[in-house]
Amino acid sequence: MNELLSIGNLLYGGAAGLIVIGLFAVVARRHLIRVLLGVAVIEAGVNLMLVAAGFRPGAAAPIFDPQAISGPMVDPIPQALVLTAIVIGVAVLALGLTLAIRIHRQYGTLDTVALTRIVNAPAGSPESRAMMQRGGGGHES
Amino acid sequence: MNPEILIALPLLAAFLLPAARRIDASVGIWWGPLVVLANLVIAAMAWWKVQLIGPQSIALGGFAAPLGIELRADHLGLSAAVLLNLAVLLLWPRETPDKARVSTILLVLTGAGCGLAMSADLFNLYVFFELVAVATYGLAAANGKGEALIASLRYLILGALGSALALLGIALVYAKTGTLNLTELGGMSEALSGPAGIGALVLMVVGFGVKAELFPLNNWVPEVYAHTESRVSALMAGIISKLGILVLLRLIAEVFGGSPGLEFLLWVGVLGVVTGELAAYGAKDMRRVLAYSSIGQMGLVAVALALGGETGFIAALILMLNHLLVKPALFLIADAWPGSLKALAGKGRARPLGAVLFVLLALSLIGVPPLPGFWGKYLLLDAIFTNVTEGAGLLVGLILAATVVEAAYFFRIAARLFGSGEAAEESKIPGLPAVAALFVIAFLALSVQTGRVGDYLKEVVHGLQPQELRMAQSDFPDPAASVNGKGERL
Amino acid sequence: MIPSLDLLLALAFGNLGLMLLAGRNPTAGLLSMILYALQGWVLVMLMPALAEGAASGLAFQVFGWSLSWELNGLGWFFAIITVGAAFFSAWFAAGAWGVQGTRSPWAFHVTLAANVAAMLLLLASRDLLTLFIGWELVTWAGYAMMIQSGGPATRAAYKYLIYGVAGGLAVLAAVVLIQVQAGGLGFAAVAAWMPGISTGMLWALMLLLGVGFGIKMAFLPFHRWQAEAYGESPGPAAAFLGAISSRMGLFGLLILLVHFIGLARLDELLLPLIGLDARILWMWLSALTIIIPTFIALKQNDARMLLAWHGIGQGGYMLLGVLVGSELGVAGGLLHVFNYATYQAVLFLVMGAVVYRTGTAHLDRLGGLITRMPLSYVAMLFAIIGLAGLPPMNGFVSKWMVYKALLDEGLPLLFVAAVIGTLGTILSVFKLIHNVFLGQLRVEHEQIREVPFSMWGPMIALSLIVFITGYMPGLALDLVMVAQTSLGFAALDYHLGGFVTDTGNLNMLAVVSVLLLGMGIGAGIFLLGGNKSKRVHQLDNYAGGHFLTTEVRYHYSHHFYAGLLRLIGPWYITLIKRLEGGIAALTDTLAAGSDGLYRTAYTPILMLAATVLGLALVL
Amino acid sequence: MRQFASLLFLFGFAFFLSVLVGGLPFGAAPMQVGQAIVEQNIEATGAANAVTGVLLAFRGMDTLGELTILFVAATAAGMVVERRKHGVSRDSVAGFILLAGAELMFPFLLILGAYVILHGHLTPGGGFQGGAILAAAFFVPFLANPGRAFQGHAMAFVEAFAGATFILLGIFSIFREGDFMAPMFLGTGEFGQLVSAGSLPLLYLALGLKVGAELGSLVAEIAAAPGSDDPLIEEPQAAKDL
Repeated sequence: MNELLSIGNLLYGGAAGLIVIGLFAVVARRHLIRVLLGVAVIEAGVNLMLVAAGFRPGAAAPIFDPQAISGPMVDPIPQALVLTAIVIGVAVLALGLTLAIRIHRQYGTLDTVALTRIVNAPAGSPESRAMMQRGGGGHES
Repeated sequence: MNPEILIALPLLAAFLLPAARRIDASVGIWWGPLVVLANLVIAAMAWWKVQLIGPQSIALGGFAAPLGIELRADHLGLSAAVLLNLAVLLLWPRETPDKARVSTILLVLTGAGCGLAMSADLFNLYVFFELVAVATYGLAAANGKGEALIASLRYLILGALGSALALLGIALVYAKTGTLNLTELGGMSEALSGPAGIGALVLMVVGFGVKAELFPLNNWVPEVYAHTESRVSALMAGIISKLGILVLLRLIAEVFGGSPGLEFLLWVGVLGVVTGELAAYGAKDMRRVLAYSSIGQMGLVAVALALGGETGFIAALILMLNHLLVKPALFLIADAWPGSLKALAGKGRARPLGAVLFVLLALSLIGVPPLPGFWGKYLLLDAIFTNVTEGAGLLVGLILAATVVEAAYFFRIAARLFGSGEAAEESKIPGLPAVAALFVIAFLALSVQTGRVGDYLKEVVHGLQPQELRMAQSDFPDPAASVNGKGERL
Repeated sequence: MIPSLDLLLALAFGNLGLMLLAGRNPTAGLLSMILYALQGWVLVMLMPALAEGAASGLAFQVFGWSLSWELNGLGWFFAIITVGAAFFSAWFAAGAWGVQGTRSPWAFHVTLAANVAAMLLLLASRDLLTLFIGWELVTWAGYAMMIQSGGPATRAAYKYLIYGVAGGLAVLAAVVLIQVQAGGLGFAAVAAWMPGISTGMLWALMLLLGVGFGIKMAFLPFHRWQAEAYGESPGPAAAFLGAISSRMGLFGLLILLVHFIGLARLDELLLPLIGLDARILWMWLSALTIIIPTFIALKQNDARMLLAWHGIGQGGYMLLGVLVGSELGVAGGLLHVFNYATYQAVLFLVMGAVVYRTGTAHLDRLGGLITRMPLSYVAMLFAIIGLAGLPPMNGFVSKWMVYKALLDEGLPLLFVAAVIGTLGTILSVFKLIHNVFLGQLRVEHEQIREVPFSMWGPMIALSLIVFITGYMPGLALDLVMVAQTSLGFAALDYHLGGFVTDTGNLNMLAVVSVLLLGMGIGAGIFLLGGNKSKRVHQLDNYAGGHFLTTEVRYHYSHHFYAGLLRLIGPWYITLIKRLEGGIAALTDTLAAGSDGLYRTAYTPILMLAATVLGLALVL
Repeated sequence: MRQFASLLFLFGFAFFLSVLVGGLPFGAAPMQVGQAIVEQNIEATGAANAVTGVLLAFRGMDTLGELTILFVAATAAGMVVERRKHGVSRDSVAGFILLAGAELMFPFLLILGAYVILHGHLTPGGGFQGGAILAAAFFVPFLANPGRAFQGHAMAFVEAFAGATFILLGIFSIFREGDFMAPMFLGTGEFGQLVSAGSLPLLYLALGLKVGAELGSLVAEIAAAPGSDDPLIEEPQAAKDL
């Protein structure tokens, strides 16, 4: 039981679980906001895995304290990497959401099937024009 | 001149541009090209320095390699930097509504691309790769058309998912080895020969393959190229897809040479060639044909990379170089024609120069001697027959069958161009675009000087792997030998 | 000017450049004729240097391979024919035809120059890499020549291209395979390496190269592209293509089968189940290539298509002759290359002239032109006698040599097959000349005149060559022997009038003299003995008790040989046609599928699937 | 079918992921480089917080890259979004308590952000965290009252200045130390003091401002997009029938 619930299994298992949950959202959902959120969940899982890679049992956080006795410290590099990765994820997510808002405004849908049909329709075809009208004249303003 | 400036200067300029634009609106127009031009000069100087004194390793911030981030000022990195700056300068988009923001994005793209070309640190590669990716999401949406936005969002989702997987791969590598420096990782092939290392390679191929247009991570390619300005399509198909390959090239040359995971890249490449060429055969408008053909070409590059060895790498480089010059020119030439293939009839008689050059460039993609594309294909086949022990016939057969399909659709277009149609009335169509002419001239120079370029590419590949070249099918070299090799590196 | 290969190539490429710049000028045809004549002169001057090989100073270093060129006897023989065919084609196009007859004389002159240059480059190759480069250039130059007339020619050329590219890539695969395995690409090095390789490897190489070269030669079963592609080309282009273009495939096959593998090794290569050896296999393929296309030619109603189908069949004699392996057979096969080029060029030129005047080559819409275009008629008469392989023309000599060689070597079945092919040829050339020149002149053609000298000149000159080399085959055998010895065979014992072998000899001087004497006597009796015929208009006559009117056709041309064709049946062609259609349909389906794959809405699933399958593949 | 396939592949992925992760040495991190950094950090950078040392000194280029990503994402978002006139939002203005609370929190958030940024080299925290707090200081009031004008002009200058400072400090070090982005040209200083660890505090300040400004402008871009009448999260009918 202890074996199974060791901190390592919890961290790595949790990370893998987050990745799989996020992947489910990405592959099985049609709504693009959900898909984007799925990507965010995957990133969280990957970040967790990265941090877990620097774990050492009983080690301190990598901040030196002149008063404290210097013991082993955890690896500071993954922590820095994760900081960077989080910010990158935020930036991409924000850009994706902006695009999604704009698309929704123009076409009135974020359904991936409908959007694929629009983007693959030959220019000027009835399909693309119909979708434009449905979205209303919002984007001329 | 320090090669780091190649990264710093465009980023600095990009940071300052939004503020400068508020002082004087015209800054948004000339600022970007000017800075890229300056960057090009610096890149050329740095490239020349490498020619004189050989490849250099740069410890960023003065922290020596494994601790800090290492930049490689080597033949490959600086050649790519020069080409990137040149391509961005030539293919600066014109028809965008928001010039200042596009300038900012392109400046970032330039700086990040230079960083990507030189970085020798796994995570730093990832950061620059993401930077390039975000910049291209922006570029893809730059013209503000609804379809372009959709294409950009779909591209972003694929890209973000791929990046997450690549990061997972990097995490695996780090957890296994505790280092991110490529040189040091190259000496740890023992640790990376287990499932974690192989799996990491697969994940990174998936992640970086999104940008490199590898099958099946490339669904964004036809959508994006069909709806962006032709210059942006040319830029993305021409040089940015090569940056993804460049990352893979460095990884394979320095760390994962001979890894069983390369078989994945091999099949991804073959399927890319086959599906890309077939889809191009089925496509009905020019932009899509060119986009699909790009997928096929990148598939060839991937096959060459996966085979590795000197021949494989040179084949990959020459195929990339060929595609880099040919595809932008094709996009630009085709820009003056109607998009639908049906409407092309007789257009070649109205614009014979453009049409003839279109055919010539297509011939190089198909691989007709003595054009550079032929040498790429020849070396690729050479690498296959040399390195693949089983199934070489199948591989060659698939690739060559795809090439026949490629010739079929390009010459269906050519026949239509020179076929009968109402050509006479449209003689007012402008001639060859100047930028396309530049690409064509560069292409012709490459065709004439293939021998010299080949010699240089050999040097590039040797600069990539100073220690003994690892053959694709051989086992990992023993660690001691590669440590020795590492000592002499750079 | 010192004659050298460099000079030859410089002339050829200089001609190409000149035509690119000045091809629209009315004098362009004349200029290019001069340049072809100069190339011919250089070739003749090169003859003594051939024994050691006439090397070129042109050399490139690419990726560690050095490319250089050297002309040997075999290449020289083909080069002479190439330049000659180009000369006569250019002559035909230089005057009236070139100025008014085609959409763009510029396109014709440029593509002709490009073809000649590419072929010379190919024929002067001394390793497989340069061979392949030349090969591809020939393919694309040929394509450019075929598309120039537009319309249906574009479709035909497209088909040619698909076949040509596929064949070229098969060659490429073989070249790279050889380079990797043998470590070198020089002809000598490869020939030295070949004996040591395994049987499986040999079969693989023979298949790849054989398919590649065979496609160009329109060897069965890859013959479907050629007739349409050549037939739809404009007159002089068809003449050039028909005369020599496909023979590049023969050139490649000769290098492969004779120089690389060797006939002896071919004998040892046994097919797994049937026990047939590879040489017999090739010979039977050659025989089928003679017979089947020849009988397809019978069915054609377009004169140019009929000729083009014949062109395919005649290729079979050449390879068949060489594969016999005796001095006589090889000489016969190679001589047939020369002879065939002469009369095929004449035939296409004549049809070009007919099309120039009447606007059609459809056999149902022609007839009786003998009175309007007598010179063209004479030229065609000479040429079809040559094509049919009857004395006194040159086609008879080479075919006779092949027959005799087959019999001498104890291959009677193949002999019968070859003769059946000749029978088909005779039937169809009769159909040709009958439907075009004999019989009833159509009303709409009553006003036409003979073509100008610029067009009948080359026709007549070439048909004289057809006759003279039939009368004195030794003249052509001089050229053939250069190629024959270069291939490594012993020279044939020949003289001006024919040849001498252990089992018999042939002296055309005597044969033709007797023939001419007989004809002279006949003509004398006819002319001196009171030629009382009176010339009347063709409708000033009656048939079946009725006066003739323009609506009544008394010239039988529709469904010529209908009974015979019902007997033969079309099964053999539809099989390959269906295969072709099947491959096209499969490609279309796969293309639609791939396109759909890239239009899927669920792109992340593909990525996930790729990742999972990739991990499963490598872990 | 599609759902089935995706589930199948998900299980496959989960399986392979467990195989990959199972092979990792948990708790026994190799620390090939990490150990060296822990040992050399104080000497090399003078920063008590080793993460800061890694982030700004050892891997400064990554940090530059990431803040550029934020910047370029904000720029691209600004390009994509269609602007709405100020004050015509359909989103309702918050109630009094929220409005007043947001105004009230502004100075506290500002100070907290500044503190976190400036002590980044000594304690947990730093430019990103502090920058996020700074951004929050600005957009909490904005969220409470979406119609109010956003200080785009000032923001642009802060953005430009902060980003440029980061790079210029790097370029400056070329002249002092010979290396790009060498942070120690100001000397490591006395360990544990606020003014120590070379240019790290300066870098962190620039980083914090930049991150704050970028996050702020990203939120502003999203907020500036005209809202839609339809709720955004709305699963299509077909997908609900799973």
